[in-house]
Amino acid sequence: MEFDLSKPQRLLQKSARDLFTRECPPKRVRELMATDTAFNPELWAAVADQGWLGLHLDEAAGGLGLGTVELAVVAEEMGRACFPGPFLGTVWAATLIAEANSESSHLEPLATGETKGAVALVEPDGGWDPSDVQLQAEAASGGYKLSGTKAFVLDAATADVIVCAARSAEGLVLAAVPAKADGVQITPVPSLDATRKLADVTLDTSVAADDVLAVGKAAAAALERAGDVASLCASADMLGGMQWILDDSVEYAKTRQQFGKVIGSFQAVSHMCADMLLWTESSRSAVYFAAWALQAEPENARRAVAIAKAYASDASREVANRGVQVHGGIGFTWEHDLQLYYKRSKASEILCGDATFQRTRLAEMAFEA
Amino acid sequence: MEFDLSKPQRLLQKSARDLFTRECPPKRVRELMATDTAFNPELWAAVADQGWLGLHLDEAAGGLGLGTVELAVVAEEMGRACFPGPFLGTVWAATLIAEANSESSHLEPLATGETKGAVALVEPDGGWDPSDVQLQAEAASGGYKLSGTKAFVLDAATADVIVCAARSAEGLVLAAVPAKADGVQITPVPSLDATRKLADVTLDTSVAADDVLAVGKAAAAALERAGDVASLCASADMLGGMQWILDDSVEYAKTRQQFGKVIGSFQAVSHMCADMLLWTESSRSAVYFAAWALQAEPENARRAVAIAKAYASDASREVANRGVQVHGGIGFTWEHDLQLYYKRSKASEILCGDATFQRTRLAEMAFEA
Amino acid sequence: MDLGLTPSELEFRDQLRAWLKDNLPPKMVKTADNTTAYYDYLKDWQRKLYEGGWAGISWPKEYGGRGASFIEQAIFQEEMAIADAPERMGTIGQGLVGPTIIAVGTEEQKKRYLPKILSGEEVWCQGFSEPNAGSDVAGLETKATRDGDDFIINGQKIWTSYAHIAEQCLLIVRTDPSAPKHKGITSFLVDMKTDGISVRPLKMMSGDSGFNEMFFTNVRVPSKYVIGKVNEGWGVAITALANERANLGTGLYVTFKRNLDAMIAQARKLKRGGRPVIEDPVVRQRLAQAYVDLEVLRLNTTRSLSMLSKTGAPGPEGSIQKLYWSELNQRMAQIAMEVLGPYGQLSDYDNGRWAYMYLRSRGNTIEAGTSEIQRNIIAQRVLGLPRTY
Amino acid sequence: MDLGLTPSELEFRDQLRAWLKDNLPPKMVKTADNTTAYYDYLKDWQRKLYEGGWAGISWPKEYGGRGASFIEQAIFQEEMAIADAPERMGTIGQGLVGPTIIAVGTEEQKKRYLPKILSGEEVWCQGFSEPNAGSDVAGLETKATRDGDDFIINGQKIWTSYAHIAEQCLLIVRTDPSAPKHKGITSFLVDMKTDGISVRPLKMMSGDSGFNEMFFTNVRVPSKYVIGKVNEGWGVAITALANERANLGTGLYVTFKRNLDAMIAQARKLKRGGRPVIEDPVVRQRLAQAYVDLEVLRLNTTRSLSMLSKTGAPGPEGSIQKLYWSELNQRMAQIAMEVLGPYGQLSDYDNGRWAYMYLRSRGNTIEAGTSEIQRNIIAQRVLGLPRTY
Repeated sequence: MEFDLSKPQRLLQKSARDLFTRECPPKRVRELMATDTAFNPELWAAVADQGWLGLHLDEAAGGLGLGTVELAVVAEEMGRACFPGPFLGTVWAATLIAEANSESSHLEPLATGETKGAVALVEPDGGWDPSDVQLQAEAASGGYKLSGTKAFVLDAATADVIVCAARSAEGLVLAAVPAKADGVQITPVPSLDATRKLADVTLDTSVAADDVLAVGKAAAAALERAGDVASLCASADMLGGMQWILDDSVEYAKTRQQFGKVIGSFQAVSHMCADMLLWTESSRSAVYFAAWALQAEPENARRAVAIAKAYASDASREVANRGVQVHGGIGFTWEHDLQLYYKRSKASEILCGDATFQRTRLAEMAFEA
Repeated sequence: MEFDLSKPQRLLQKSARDLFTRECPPKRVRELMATDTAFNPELWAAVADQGWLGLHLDEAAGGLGLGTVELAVVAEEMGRACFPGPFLGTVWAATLIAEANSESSHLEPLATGETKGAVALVEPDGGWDPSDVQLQAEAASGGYKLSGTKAFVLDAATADVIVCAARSAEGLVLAAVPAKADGVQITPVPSLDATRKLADVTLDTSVAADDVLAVGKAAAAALERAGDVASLCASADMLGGMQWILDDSVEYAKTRQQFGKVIGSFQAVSHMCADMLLWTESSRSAVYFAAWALQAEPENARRAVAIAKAYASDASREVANRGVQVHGGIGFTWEHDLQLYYKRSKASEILCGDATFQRTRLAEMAFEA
Repeated sequence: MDLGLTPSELEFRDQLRAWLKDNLPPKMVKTADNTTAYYDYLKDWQRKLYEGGWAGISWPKEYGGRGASFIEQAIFQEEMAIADAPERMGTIGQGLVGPTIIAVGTEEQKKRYLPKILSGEEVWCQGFSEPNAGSDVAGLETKATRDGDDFIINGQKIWTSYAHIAEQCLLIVRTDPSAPKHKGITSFLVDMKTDGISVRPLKMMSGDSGFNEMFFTNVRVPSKYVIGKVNEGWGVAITALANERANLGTGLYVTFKRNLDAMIAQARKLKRGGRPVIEDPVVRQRLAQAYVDLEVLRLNTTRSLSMLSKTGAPGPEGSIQKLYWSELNQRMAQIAMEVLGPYGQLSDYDNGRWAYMYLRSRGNTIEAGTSEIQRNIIAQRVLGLPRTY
Repeated sequence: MDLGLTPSELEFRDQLRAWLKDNLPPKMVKTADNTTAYYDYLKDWQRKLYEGGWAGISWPKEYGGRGASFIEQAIFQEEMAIADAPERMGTIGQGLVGPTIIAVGTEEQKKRYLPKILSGEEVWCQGFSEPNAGSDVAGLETKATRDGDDFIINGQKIWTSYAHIAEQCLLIVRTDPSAPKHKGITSFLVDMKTDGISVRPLKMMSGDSGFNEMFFTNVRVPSKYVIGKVNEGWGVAITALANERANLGTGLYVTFKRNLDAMIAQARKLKRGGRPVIEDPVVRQRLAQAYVDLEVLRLNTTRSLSMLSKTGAPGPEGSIQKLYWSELNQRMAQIAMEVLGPYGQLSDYDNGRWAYMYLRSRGNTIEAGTSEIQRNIIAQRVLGLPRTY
């Protein structure tokens, strides 16, 4: 047993960190934030060339055939760099298709980064649980007619294909909907985190039989499993953000002087930093375990992911809050990069369900006799 | 408008403080804690002689005719002294009788301290809300036959008369049950706070028509109103405890030396003390306002009391926790008086419903359209 | 203790209610995008209050105030909350500079400045913090040197709220670099149009620019604009800061109560998993917690005004208020996020107020003295514990 | 990263499971009243473990350990949790003194002391704190003076867990009063039966006596009982304290998990307002929070053991574990109170375990280094921030 990254995983971590340091400095993040899509073709190609969009997918599907631990390693580094653009939407969509119907022609282009994806799950009155899905799917000419609205769809504005969850007489339906199909309307909604964009998606469109990925229990199972992978990525992203905020705050506490001393020599500041470390390292334990469970212990994976997302969601909010407080005024400015992490942290906290949502699920999993 | 104690109220405060300093030092509190009842006739007489058991009751009922502000002032000082014995049970019972039927012959002896009382409200499966009362009351020969069990009855072991809430075909029933009546079984249950004793009360007894205090809506209204007075006393008791813990902790932080300095010169300690002050003073605002509202603005009283009990319940727990932490090991010993306040604080937090219970009530009062 | 109103207090309240009935403007909510329009809105409201005789309730009549008591000031705030009136304009002028001028200004200064603060004609800013003097205000480096009867000021200030719209500035600078830190400081009342002052808005993480940097290059200020005495300006700053802590929070109950009501309305309107959010017991607990904490804010404020009416000058207890409201507003912003779920992060939802509130509240525990500084003050000056920094 | 077990680790686990199946004793819960009986219960269990070859998993075989890895130690703890086995006996001996003797003791000391720690035959206590040296351990005043080849010890220790039942004590005393604070300290291994040692149990607020005062009056200890070198005992103390922080928490997952399961059972059994408490969404959130935090404790512990298996010696990260488990146990005690409602305060309900847990947990953030000391260590030695005290 080894509860630590292996040598190859360390190498992957280093190459991700190097790539983002080089290709994705804060200046570039800020440029992309200011665009409608936060998407840059060169940056995307750099990541796609590494195979990181299909890192954990089978080689047959265009992936690298590595595990979810490697996926978490890359996602953590993305969080540490506030990597902009549709990485998570694409990975989520590809994972969902791989789980629902690995024969789908949409899979390989997503896994190689040739196309970009998004998953349309939540609805205006709904929550993150698949059982909340109400968007109408009516059987029609071998496929389905979808009508209704999806909200808070991550990366929809850049997506070529949107995997949509709907409800039919046969139960849940998963359909791959081309973003440019007739009757698909994508409306960007600006949000706190400008590095990853959200949109409303209104559907009044027909899906051909080929694009129906799964129906009923198979659809629900795929949605759960891909949702776990997306939650893992969001948690790892928060972990990377926490590490950045901690490092930056400690550095500031060592250099900023007030009352003739560095502020880190005041317990009010240094003890805040100690708490930040505790939350960050505890999140790391939870996230790494969840990443490993997803690839090695499927029977424990849902629980492990819910624990990681619950813990990291609360921890990352607290770390970000403390980070601003340690910095004082400067940490509250637009100019300081802390704000990028602060906002991204909040978005990741919400994404795939916050700590309260995860705890509700865990109570169901763990407390029933 | 004056949001502060008046001169006569300050005098009352001082005489209560003086009396408890003289008659009820920690040594005496500890002696009484070790007894089954925490009751001492001389101490009781000292308080009864001041008229403090009927402080807020009409002179016609044997009271002093003062207000709930004066009651809170005395209750606060009792908290500050960890005053042992059946003060709250007696005041609660007397208030309930005064509200339900001020003609009852049980009232005057309670108001003068000649007898001692208790209120039997909560049941083993119930909560603090009058709507939870299920104990059976069956109409019989002009009165009622009561059967069932009450739990956590404060001061039942010393009570001469127990005011019992029950449910009949006609709705809630309030009955004054002599503790020595046939079919009344009082079983002391030891608890954290040994300065005020709890008991289970099992009833299989008949109540004569004279001892039925109120039925239906009148009973419910009296129960609510007297419950507010009891909650106020519990809140004021916590306030007095917080003040003691704060004073004692600050004093300790000024004298205890470690690393060649008094520990109050470390921010980790001094900032804890600052938070304790904030909680204590905020509780004071809430408790004094509730005390005033109960006598002057009946329409706002329930809300004000629920706010005070909610705020002080959480604050007092936090202040007590921080108090132990400031003291370190010594604050965790049996020898140090802090433990008396620590335990009494927890009991008061629970009594009449904790913060969660109060917030549930407030949501009903404040959030319905 | 008597929280009931005396006949004259009742009359005051009834007059105010009647006036509000006729004069209350339509509602407007502040967001990251409408900063300027919102200031104009508040400025109009301030002028209306002044003209109606409702500005500076406890300030002397001869300087445009109402000459009433601190109690009436508390009643005023309570009524503003009940009427859901706009928040107070010119926090710095009314909350900080005005009381300081009343306390230590000359008769001429009082006549010159106070009425225009109350009418909203002159907005004030406060030139205290510097890049290297944040929590350590007395560590300031901006200098003034004597030149005949004038002073020449050079240096830089930061975090000056309202500087971009302010007409006047209460400025503290170092006039004796050789004296101990607290002994060589002088306070000035400086016209913002004076040559050599430039202002650069500082964009906050919330996207708007409440704070500014100010640069002073050979700014010439005649000595009659000194407030207090030369080299004794630290005492003036302490008075100003004490008033800031005591007053900044008093008007906030209005804003906070409005936010809570709006949160409850959102919880009623929004559904999650098909059920109205207001029916979720976990959310109800959180909202009720905000409700309790907010009522305690109101009571703390009223109680401290009642105390102030006895002592006359705000003391270090103001740090309790500052600590309380700043941390409460952050908790409320977090609760709003829990009520709103994914809607909370949207920059446009409900005019963007919730996303804005979430970000903006983060500055509350930093501005006007960090929570750490407030705890230092409470520990040292209220509890008598030793200095820890 | 691979949390799966190797074939040899699997074999270890299966052997352990088989052994536990045959040897697990009936359950017993600690309360304020059954202290002695509970220690006997744990002592019996320890002997059984030792005889079965399951004591000191990662300790060398020649001293009675199993000679296995830290990973196997982690597996051992996990299996104990799964089996709901009794908590570890002799925390001080196994967690603190043993590793210290292994690290710095002589061969003779290792042979003499280690096996008896593992068999439970000798219980250890730790004479570190003094009335005036609590958080400031190095401020100790108990003195030892040379007398030929012996030392004569005089002074007082406090907060010594297990001293009332211990056979041996790891004691630190001042041997050179003229040297700087940290340079004149020597560590001893002292037989508790030595003349001149008296022990007075210190009753805790929870009503039991886990801690003691120890008085040393002309206690003669031969120099062969010095561990490490004379006047270099502070390094020994540091090793012991680092092991204490690293090890104290590792066995606790068993206890905590058992408490959580019992809390859930209580929530299922108790009703409030006529409904089972487990159906209350507010309580469910709180229990789920405990569940999450507890699983993270398990993962943190496993991860740190995995790290330890690489580095060999515990570092300042142990302070993170100490901080985490102590505050978690207090949160869990509070959650227990919320689950139990009025039942939580009863000293007899469910054998009094909940009222006891609530009180006893309050000491967790004080014993073995207060939370403030842990944060100091983390800030200074893990994060490299300056010393603040």
